[in-house]
Amino acid sequence: MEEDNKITDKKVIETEVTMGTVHSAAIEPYRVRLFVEDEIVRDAEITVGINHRGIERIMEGLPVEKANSLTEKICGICSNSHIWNSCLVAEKAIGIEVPERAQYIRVIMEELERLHSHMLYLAHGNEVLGHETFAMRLFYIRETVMELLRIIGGNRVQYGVSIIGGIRPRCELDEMRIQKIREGLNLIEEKITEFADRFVSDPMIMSRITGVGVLTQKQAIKLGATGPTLRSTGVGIDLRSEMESYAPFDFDIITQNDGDVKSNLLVRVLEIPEAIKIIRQALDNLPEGKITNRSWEMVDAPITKSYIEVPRGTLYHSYALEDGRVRNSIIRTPSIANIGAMQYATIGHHITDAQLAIVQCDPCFTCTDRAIQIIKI
Amino acid sequence: MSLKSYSRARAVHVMLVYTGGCNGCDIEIVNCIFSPKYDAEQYKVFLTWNPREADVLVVTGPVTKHNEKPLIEIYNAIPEPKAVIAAGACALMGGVYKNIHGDIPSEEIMGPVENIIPVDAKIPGCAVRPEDVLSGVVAALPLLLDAK
Amino acid sequence: MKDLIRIFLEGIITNTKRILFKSDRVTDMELRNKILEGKIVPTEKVAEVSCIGCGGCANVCPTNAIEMVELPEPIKLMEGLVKDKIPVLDSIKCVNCYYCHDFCPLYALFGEAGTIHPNDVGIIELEISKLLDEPVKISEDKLAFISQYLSDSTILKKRKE
Amino acid sequence: MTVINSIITVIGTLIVALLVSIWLPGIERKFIHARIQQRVGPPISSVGIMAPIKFFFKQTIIPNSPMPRLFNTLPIISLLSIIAIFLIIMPQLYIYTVLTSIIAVVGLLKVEEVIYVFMGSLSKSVMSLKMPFPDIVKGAKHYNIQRSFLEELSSLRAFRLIAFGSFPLYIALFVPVVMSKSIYIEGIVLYQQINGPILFTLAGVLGAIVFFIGYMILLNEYPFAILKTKADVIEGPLMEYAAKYRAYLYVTRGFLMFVLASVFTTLFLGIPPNLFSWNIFITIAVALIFPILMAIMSAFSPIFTYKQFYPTVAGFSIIGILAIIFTFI
Ligand code: SF4
Ligand code: SF4
Ligand code: SF4
Ligand code: SF4
Ligand code: SF4
Ligand code: SF4
Ligand code: SF4
Repeated sequence: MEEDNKITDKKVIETEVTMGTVHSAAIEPYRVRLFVEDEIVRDAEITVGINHRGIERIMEGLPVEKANSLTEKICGICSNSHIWNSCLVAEKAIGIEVPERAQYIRVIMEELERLHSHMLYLAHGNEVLGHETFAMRLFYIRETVMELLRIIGGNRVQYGVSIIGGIRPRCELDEMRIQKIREGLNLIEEKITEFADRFVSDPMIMSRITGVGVLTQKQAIKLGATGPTLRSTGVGIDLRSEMESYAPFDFDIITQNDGDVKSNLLVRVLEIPEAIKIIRQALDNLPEGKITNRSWEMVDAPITKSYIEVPRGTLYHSYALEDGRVRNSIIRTPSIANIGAMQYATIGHHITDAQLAIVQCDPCFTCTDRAIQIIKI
Repeated sequence: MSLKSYSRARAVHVMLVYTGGCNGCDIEIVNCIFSPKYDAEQYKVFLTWNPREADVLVVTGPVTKHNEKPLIEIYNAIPEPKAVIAAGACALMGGVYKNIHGDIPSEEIMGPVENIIPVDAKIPGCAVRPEDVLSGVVAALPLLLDAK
Repeated sequence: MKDLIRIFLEGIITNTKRILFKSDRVTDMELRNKILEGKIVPTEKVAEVSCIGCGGCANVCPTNAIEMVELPEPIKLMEGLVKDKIPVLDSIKCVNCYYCHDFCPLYALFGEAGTIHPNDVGIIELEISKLLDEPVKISEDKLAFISQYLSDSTILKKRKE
Repeated sequence: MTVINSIITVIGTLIVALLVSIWLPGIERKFIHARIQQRVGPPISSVGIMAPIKFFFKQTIIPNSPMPRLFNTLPIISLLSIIAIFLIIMPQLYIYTVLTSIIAVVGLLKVEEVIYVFMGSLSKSVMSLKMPFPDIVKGAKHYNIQRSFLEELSSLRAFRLIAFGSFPLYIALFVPVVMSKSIYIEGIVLYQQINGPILFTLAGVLGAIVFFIGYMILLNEYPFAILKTKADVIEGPLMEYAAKYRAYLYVTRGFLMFVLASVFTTLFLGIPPNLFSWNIFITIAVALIFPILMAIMSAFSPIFTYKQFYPTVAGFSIIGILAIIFTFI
């Protein structure tokens, strides 16, 4: 197979360079072993599991409401995504109808989260590139999104919006909040366009990111990549187009064709206006009515699954219900699907670029470390 | 004020160790340093990734099993005088992972941070607010100065 | 190439301005002053006016972060309901599990925003007396759920002792 | 000029140079980086002055190194070699003609570079392989393989920088030599006193540009900081230094900025550093302008890997060679 040519003979590899668990490029605890030959990476191994907190097990046996608010703590970037998806599981299992207004507000939260996640990604990418100035600018633009999230949820991270049957009443969007979101969106749109303009015409950055960390379409599919990482190779799969909650909205699926760092960055840059578009539509057509459906009875249910598209890929939650308690909880997060892609993307590059190639796949391992066996040190 | 304490107050190197929380606290702290809105450097606080350079260790997360030893090693690598700031509910209490429902003993979480290394200052929140982190770091300075 | 020159020239102008005149500075100076003066205050966690002082939140909190503090003067909310304590939340102990919010009767029974929240409780406008006058419709299993929570927490506490 | 007088001048100049140089990192950070990044930034004394003083008062630890003593002396050697460069270019020392040649400057700069190689190979930091983690397990992909510390990696890079990275700087140093046809600093200065500064010729301008790039590479500033990129080697060779040895590193860096700038004024403007001459202000001005330009460059460029590094270095080396050719026109 031609793609596999990238992985060279084991004999060539001279040394191993290990990074992590605490490292400046990673920030999060994970371990990267790079097998190098003259500073060129020939093979890579990413070890996760350092972050393992046993969330699925803590969820086991908890009443479903409590288990759901626990899922939020899986991750501080996708916190809305996790709680939303695990509420969806319960709603599907019990057959609860969610008021339309609540669905809209969930989508708004999700898209705001996408905005901040993508900007964080871009900022982190720039930081690893060594471009402190751009990283800082992106963090500043992101600050507007964080402020919006705080206005709605009362907290900048972990806002606890979704609850089974709708959203918590404190997160209701009143006129003032809607107004603020609109203003914030205008600001973000203006700033991000300006930034994107500047970014793509910088020759030094472009020379660093083009052709680095290339993932072919075939490999991406084979390695099970998901989300923007997959879309950057030209595969137009975005679960949002199939999700019921997104049915009322009109948006484009962004793809790029090269699968390198540049494509990855561009997919995120271009998804930002799409997310803004969705939020605007949602605000314009926000239906009136209740935000929580409180008339439902708890029933026992077999294992129920739910997939949603979160900023970094496809998120899967499933559990069964027994006496109102959670059983057999399983969560599969986008980052775990992308690890293969990360390892593959590093191959053939200089070590500094290899780190960039890992970062291009949006590594965030807090959610990844669940299903891994603990080894005693 | 002696030159010693004066110089210590004018340049504080902070190292961030992330021990397995949810990314929330972590990113908020990085935010304090990288977002020009908060700009930690104006309070003479500098980010470093090298324990030999650090004065203050900011720990987030509940300290998972695999992170216990690295954390201790890093703490030991910091030359005296040093201070430890635990940031976020996870670092203070083990977070929801350890203490929620209290009756599930956790084999995965070795925290809170206090159980592993001495903590000098605590910043509550989930996630911590950047302004709390900054005022926490600014308030921890006298502690640094008094040491030795 | 044309783009590049444009960006280069623009960059020179804006950045010279930035370097010489500190223009475009985005640091929050108000926040800076507050931090330097040590005036950063935590957000409100309890909406004291709307809280009915039932103590449910303190009971349900897994880390005992909530303490019910006596009010100097008890407030009579309605016939047979006097509010003499309000909760105070200790942020250092709180693990942000939202149990207190989700247990608060105003949320659990009436579906309104709960009057306690580990983060920012926000502005809560509730006519307590009106709300309490309303007949409460609540399903059996939800009641069971709430009561189970209460007892669960007591069991926990006993075990600790 | 009596001997006493000379000694006072030399020591005085040295002290003034040190005093000025400790402000340079702060100026770079506060006035350039922070303002470009639209924030307030640290007080200017923090980075260059207070940080070293603070480190001086920290507990001295034994570094993780096979040869801790040698490892800890390296920053001192590096500082001394830079002071030596500074002494060489001062007019009071021109009497020792053989020592005060360009060759000596080049040699001492090489010492500075070689020290990084040693630093890297002697450092065994906890941030690297020493990090406790059981990731070598049965069934791992590559089992018996030599494991390298991050610092070793940076020491390798330092070696490469010696081999090719500092080329531009040395080529630029030889522009004045060829022009004045003298390898002695005295000869170069004299030539410029008669014929005007070399900087104001075409070759001089090109040489100055190349010198500047060489200056950035030698100082390991972004984008040329491959030796200590945060993205992989964190701080590279400097990782294990703590307490007062780290303070020396901080001072050395500031002083190196000043010394390189005064090498520039000596060679390209014909103004050697001398405290008791008005020209000292030109030296100081150049010492300020260089870091400022460097800071602007570094604020807007990502870090280079070899892919960008080789062409940049090659390109500037060619310009340098062109400059040398132009000297004959
Ligand atoms: S280990 Fe992976 S495949 Fe297995 S249950 Fe967990 S997420 Fe699913
Ligand atoms: S992929 Fe996982 S760690 Fe990353 S942002 Fe989403 S939930 Fe968080
Ligand atoms: S793998 Fe899943 S079920 Fe097992 S301990 Fe971890 S979180 Fe719990
Ligand atoms: S092989 Fe055994 S230990 Fe591993 S996942 Fe399967 S059942 Fe668990
Ligand atoms: S305290 Fe909260 S936000 Fe911080 S790491 Fe823990 S769960 Fe995440
Ligand atoms: S959120 Fe905090 S105060 Fe409320 S119940 Fe949980 S731990 Fe207690
Ligand atoms: S549960 Fe709600 S109403 Fe009762 S004391 Fe707590 S905050 Fe007040």
